[in-house]
Amino acid sequence: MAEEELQKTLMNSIPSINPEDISVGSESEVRTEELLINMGPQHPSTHGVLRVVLRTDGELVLEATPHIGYLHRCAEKIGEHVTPRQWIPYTDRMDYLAGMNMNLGWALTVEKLLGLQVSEKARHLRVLIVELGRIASHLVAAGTYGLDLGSFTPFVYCFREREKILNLFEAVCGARLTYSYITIGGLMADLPPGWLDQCEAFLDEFEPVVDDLHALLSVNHIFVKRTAGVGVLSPELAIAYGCTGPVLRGSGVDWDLRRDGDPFYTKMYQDYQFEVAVVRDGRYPQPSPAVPLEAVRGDCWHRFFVRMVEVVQSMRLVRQAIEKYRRADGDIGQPIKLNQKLPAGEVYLETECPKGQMGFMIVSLGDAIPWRVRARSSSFCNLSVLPELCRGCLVADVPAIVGSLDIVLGEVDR
Amino acid sequence: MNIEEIFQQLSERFGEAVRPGNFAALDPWIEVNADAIGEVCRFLRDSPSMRFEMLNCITAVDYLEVDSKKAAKASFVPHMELLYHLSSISLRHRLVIKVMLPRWRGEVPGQLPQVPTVSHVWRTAEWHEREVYDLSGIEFVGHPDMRRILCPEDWVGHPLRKDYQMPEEYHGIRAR
Amino acid sequence: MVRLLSDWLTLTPKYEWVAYVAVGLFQAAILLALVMTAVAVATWAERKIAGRIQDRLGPTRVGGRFGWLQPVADGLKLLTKEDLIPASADSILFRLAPYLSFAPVFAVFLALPFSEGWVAHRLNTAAFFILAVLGLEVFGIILGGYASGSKWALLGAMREAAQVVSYEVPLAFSAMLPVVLAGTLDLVAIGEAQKGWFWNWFVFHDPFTFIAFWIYVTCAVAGTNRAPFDLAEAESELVAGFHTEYSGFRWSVFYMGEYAAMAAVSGLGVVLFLGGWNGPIPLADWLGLTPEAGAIAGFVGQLVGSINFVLKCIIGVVFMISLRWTLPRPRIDQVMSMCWKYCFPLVTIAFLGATLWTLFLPDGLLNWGHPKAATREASVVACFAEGQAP
Amino acid sequence: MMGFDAMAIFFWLFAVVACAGALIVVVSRNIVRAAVGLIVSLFGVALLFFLAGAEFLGAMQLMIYVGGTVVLLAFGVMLTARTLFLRMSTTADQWLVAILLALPLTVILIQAALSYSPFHGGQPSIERTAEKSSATSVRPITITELGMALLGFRENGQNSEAVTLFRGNQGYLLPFELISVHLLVVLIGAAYLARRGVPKTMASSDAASVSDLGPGSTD
Repeated sequence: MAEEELQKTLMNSIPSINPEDISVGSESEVRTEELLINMGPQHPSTHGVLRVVLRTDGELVLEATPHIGYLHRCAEKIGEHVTPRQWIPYTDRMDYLAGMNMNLGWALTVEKLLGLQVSEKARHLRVLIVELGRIASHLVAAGTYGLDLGSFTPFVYCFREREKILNLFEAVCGARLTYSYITIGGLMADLPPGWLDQCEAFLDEFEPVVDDLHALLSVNHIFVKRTAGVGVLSPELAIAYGCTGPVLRGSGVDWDLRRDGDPFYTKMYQDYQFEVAVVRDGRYPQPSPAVPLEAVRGDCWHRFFVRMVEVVQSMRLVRQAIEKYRRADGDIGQPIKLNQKLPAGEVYLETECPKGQMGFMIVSLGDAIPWRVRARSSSFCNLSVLPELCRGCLVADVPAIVGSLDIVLGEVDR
Repeated sequence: MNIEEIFQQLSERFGEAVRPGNFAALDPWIEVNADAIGEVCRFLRDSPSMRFEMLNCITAVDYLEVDSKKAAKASFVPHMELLYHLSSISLRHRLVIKVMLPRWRGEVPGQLPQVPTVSHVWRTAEWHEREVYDLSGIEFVGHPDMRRILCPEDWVGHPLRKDYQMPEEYHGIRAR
Repeated sequence: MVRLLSDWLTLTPKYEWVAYVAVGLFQAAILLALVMTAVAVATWAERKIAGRIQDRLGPTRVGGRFGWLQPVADGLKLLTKEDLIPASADSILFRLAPYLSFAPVFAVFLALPFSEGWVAHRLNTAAFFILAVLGLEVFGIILGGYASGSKWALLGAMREAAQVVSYEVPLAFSAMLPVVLAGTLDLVAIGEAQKGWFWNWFVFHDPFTFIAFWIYVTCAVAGTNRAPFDLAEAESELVAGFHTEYSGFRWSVFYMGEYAAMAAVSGLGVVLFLGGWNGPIPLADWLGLTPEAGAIAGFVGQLVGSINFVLKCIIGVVFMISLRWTLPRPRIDQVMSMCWKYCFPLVTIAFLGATLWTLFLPDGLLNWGHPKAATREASVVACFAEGQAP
Repeated sequence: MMGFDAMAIFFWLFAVVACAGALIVVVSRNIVRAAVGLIVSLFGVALLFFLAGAEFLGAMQLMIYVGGTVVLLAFGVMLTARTLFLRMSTTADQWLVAILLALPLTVILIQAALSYSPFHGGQPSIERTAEKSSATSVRPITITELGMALLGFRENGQNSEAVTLFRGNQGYLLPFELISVHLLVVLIGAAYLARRGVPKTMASSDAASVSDLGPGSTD
């Protein structure tokens, strides 16, 4: 019985078109009323298995309801059966485009519980690797956003640069996507010789490409027309929906965990100079083109532009990290034993990941395996604001809005 | 505003409904009665001295020792905890609130414990509460659409509970 | 051509139609071959240019040096691919649609002059005929979208209809400007009026025609549904627009239709605005390759002219291809408002300006080259002169 | 005289195409197929114009009628957006009335066609100047002649010897202007009727960007 009932619930939400129901139409009731369009879960522009059911009237979207859960892998349930170091690989499969940042989040949470302090050299190496990971993730965001709006070339430029970063990561930890490199107590291995020069060479080559991307996308007239004033998210609504990261800063809220976060986390960025990418009286931190007139604070254009400015800031951070890493002496320290006993206690720590604030929580009752593990995903909250933004927009705007939120379904469903 | 001042203001206003949790822990927390959570959260968000505009995360922790050997010396009585992590952007401070809940309403297995919703205070609570309901089996009274969010609509049971048994098969797909 | 053939076959006047039909078929065969090679080269060029723009090589190993056999490979793949028809499709219209979208575009080449003598059928109303036939292409695409029975294709077809039908109007209007300047719809005459140096081209004739040329380019790109206006097959929103359900050979006919339309529209633009077969420098006149200097010289002159014409068409097609790989896609309502709020008013003003220009300055501003006005009056007087002879 | 004449073959071919299209329109019960039939029949008529040497008229027919019907087809398709295969079947009494009306008309047409003189060996009166229009092609009427005729310069009468150009009559300019004004009124009326209120549900601030949704919904 559950079978038909399920079938009925699923099907009556989408009227199926079968040729048999030939109705002799009289003119009066043949008018174009709402069409229920099913965008996803297999759809080229939903960045993974997200299903958005659009109730549209012609081109106008009246209601957009996202359906998630297609990529749910019960990471939290598994967390209750493995030791924290064994759970590291699960973290970098959540936001698989920024695995390093995820590893760092979980590592810092457990280190806060253990009261562990990593060495200076390890701290600088972590900043170096994490900021490179942020650049890689923002490159994917910019490239796929160009693809959503129809221009294919920026996608190829972004991925060419991302390949170089992945090569650097591969030299460091042997993996290109699932790194598990930053662990509790430090990092798996130190940098191979000559890596720093390759990294600097990459940064020098990458400088002009950012200007190309600005020319191709940010200041391109058609791109501005497609994104400015579309999907406007007010600061209050953003905070009410718990949006974080570029989505929050796109709405003009000056909030970045690397500067205002938990002291245990901001200690990592202690003597680093960088600016938070948010629009202050109409201008962004400087090496960036001017804001177009049509752009409204909190629209798709601002969310996209915040990521581009963050890439420039991350490059500054990487340069400082390289130089500090060279001057730091000592070694990068040893990760904790695989099944080290954890002190009883509860710790929740949020770190600034490329998509937003990724929070990890560990509850332990004193033995090696934690009692409860919790991952608060940034894309989960950023996605929850989609119905609010898509009400009244056009069908062509939905991919633009979904792209600007830059969600990764691995992180949303965990 | 550190934790003592916050607790002092809260106990003035809500008296017995607010109890000091553990201020010495790594993340100091305050305990609140289940039925008073709605007003406390509204006050925490609206009062000018607190201004907790952002609800970071709602988490449910199930305290039940499953295997009998360790059940004897378990340091807790079986219950469920609901953690609310709040943070304020304007005043740059953080707070953790805990709500203690029985594992089953009225100790009747199968009756999910009930907590008033805070989705009218923070809109993000809508999805977070749906996830807690879906995975840990806690009902939120007054929630706009209390449905499962991650598991399929007709899934039976709440996976993150300690005493959860994986079903044999689901729609013909063997699960074990 | 027909005279030669009928004398050779010594046909009595009554059977003269055999010669006509034979010549007709022969010209159609040449045109089909020409269009097919144009489409093949265009697909190859698209891949190579896209590669160059995206800092990669494009096909290199398919058949020798520069992957020039890639179109053949595509063709074979499409021919051997399974050609399925969805269950909820209206099968007759589904099968008919691709050919209905390709045929009109092929008919355009009937009246398009490659050089003075080289035109399949010298229609007196060539420009008008081409615009009318170009309008038919959208018919096949709407039918394709409707007949495949899927919601996505339907939305794509509707967008397509709205866009192409509304862009036809400014396209036709901007095409009328050179007609006003040359005083006739006959493309060969329009081409003749732009003989000599490049400043004789109509695009440099007066500021209004210059504006009209750029509007013509925009509307041509929008009219043939090429990026950045390719909303009908906007993959990010509508999966693949109207040809979502097509596969195999039928899809390739749509694909050929699009590329042939691109070539046709750039050809028309070249004849109307960029002097058709008259190159920037009057090479043919210098080398004395005019028909008066004997049949062979005439033939070579025509050849040089048509090579010149084809080169300009290639430039037009390359421009359209590079547009596709650099610009994002505007939204449907922006495209529509651009047509009705910017292109159309602008082109009406340009049309008014051009007509007044020819009225007050009949011989052009600086009286370059041979006077324009005289040619217009001459064609009217000549036509009536014929009328008078009994 | 009625030998194996190409003009006749093509004429019958295009006539059959036109009639077949018209038949499809009448018989078919699916809106879209009817529209396709209409387009085919109008296309046939356009071919007939080309055959008769009236290139301008043929191109005009293609652009206005066939292009217009394509838009009609688009609307027909939109109407059936909900249930894809809407059947508009004609009931029996409608058939009866249709036949009653159509029969006399066809009789008159056939009678008129048969009484046309050349079919009985008469001299085709359209033969204007012998050497230009031969058995296989009629000299096409050029645009310039049509343009001048519009303004009043035209040959008066068909087979008069001296073709004099006189400014006397005022040509077709006046009816041309009248019709264009009439069409303008029709266009404005259609735009007004098609005006559809933009649903008020869009409270969001970017309603402005949606309101200029093309000419159709200028509320």
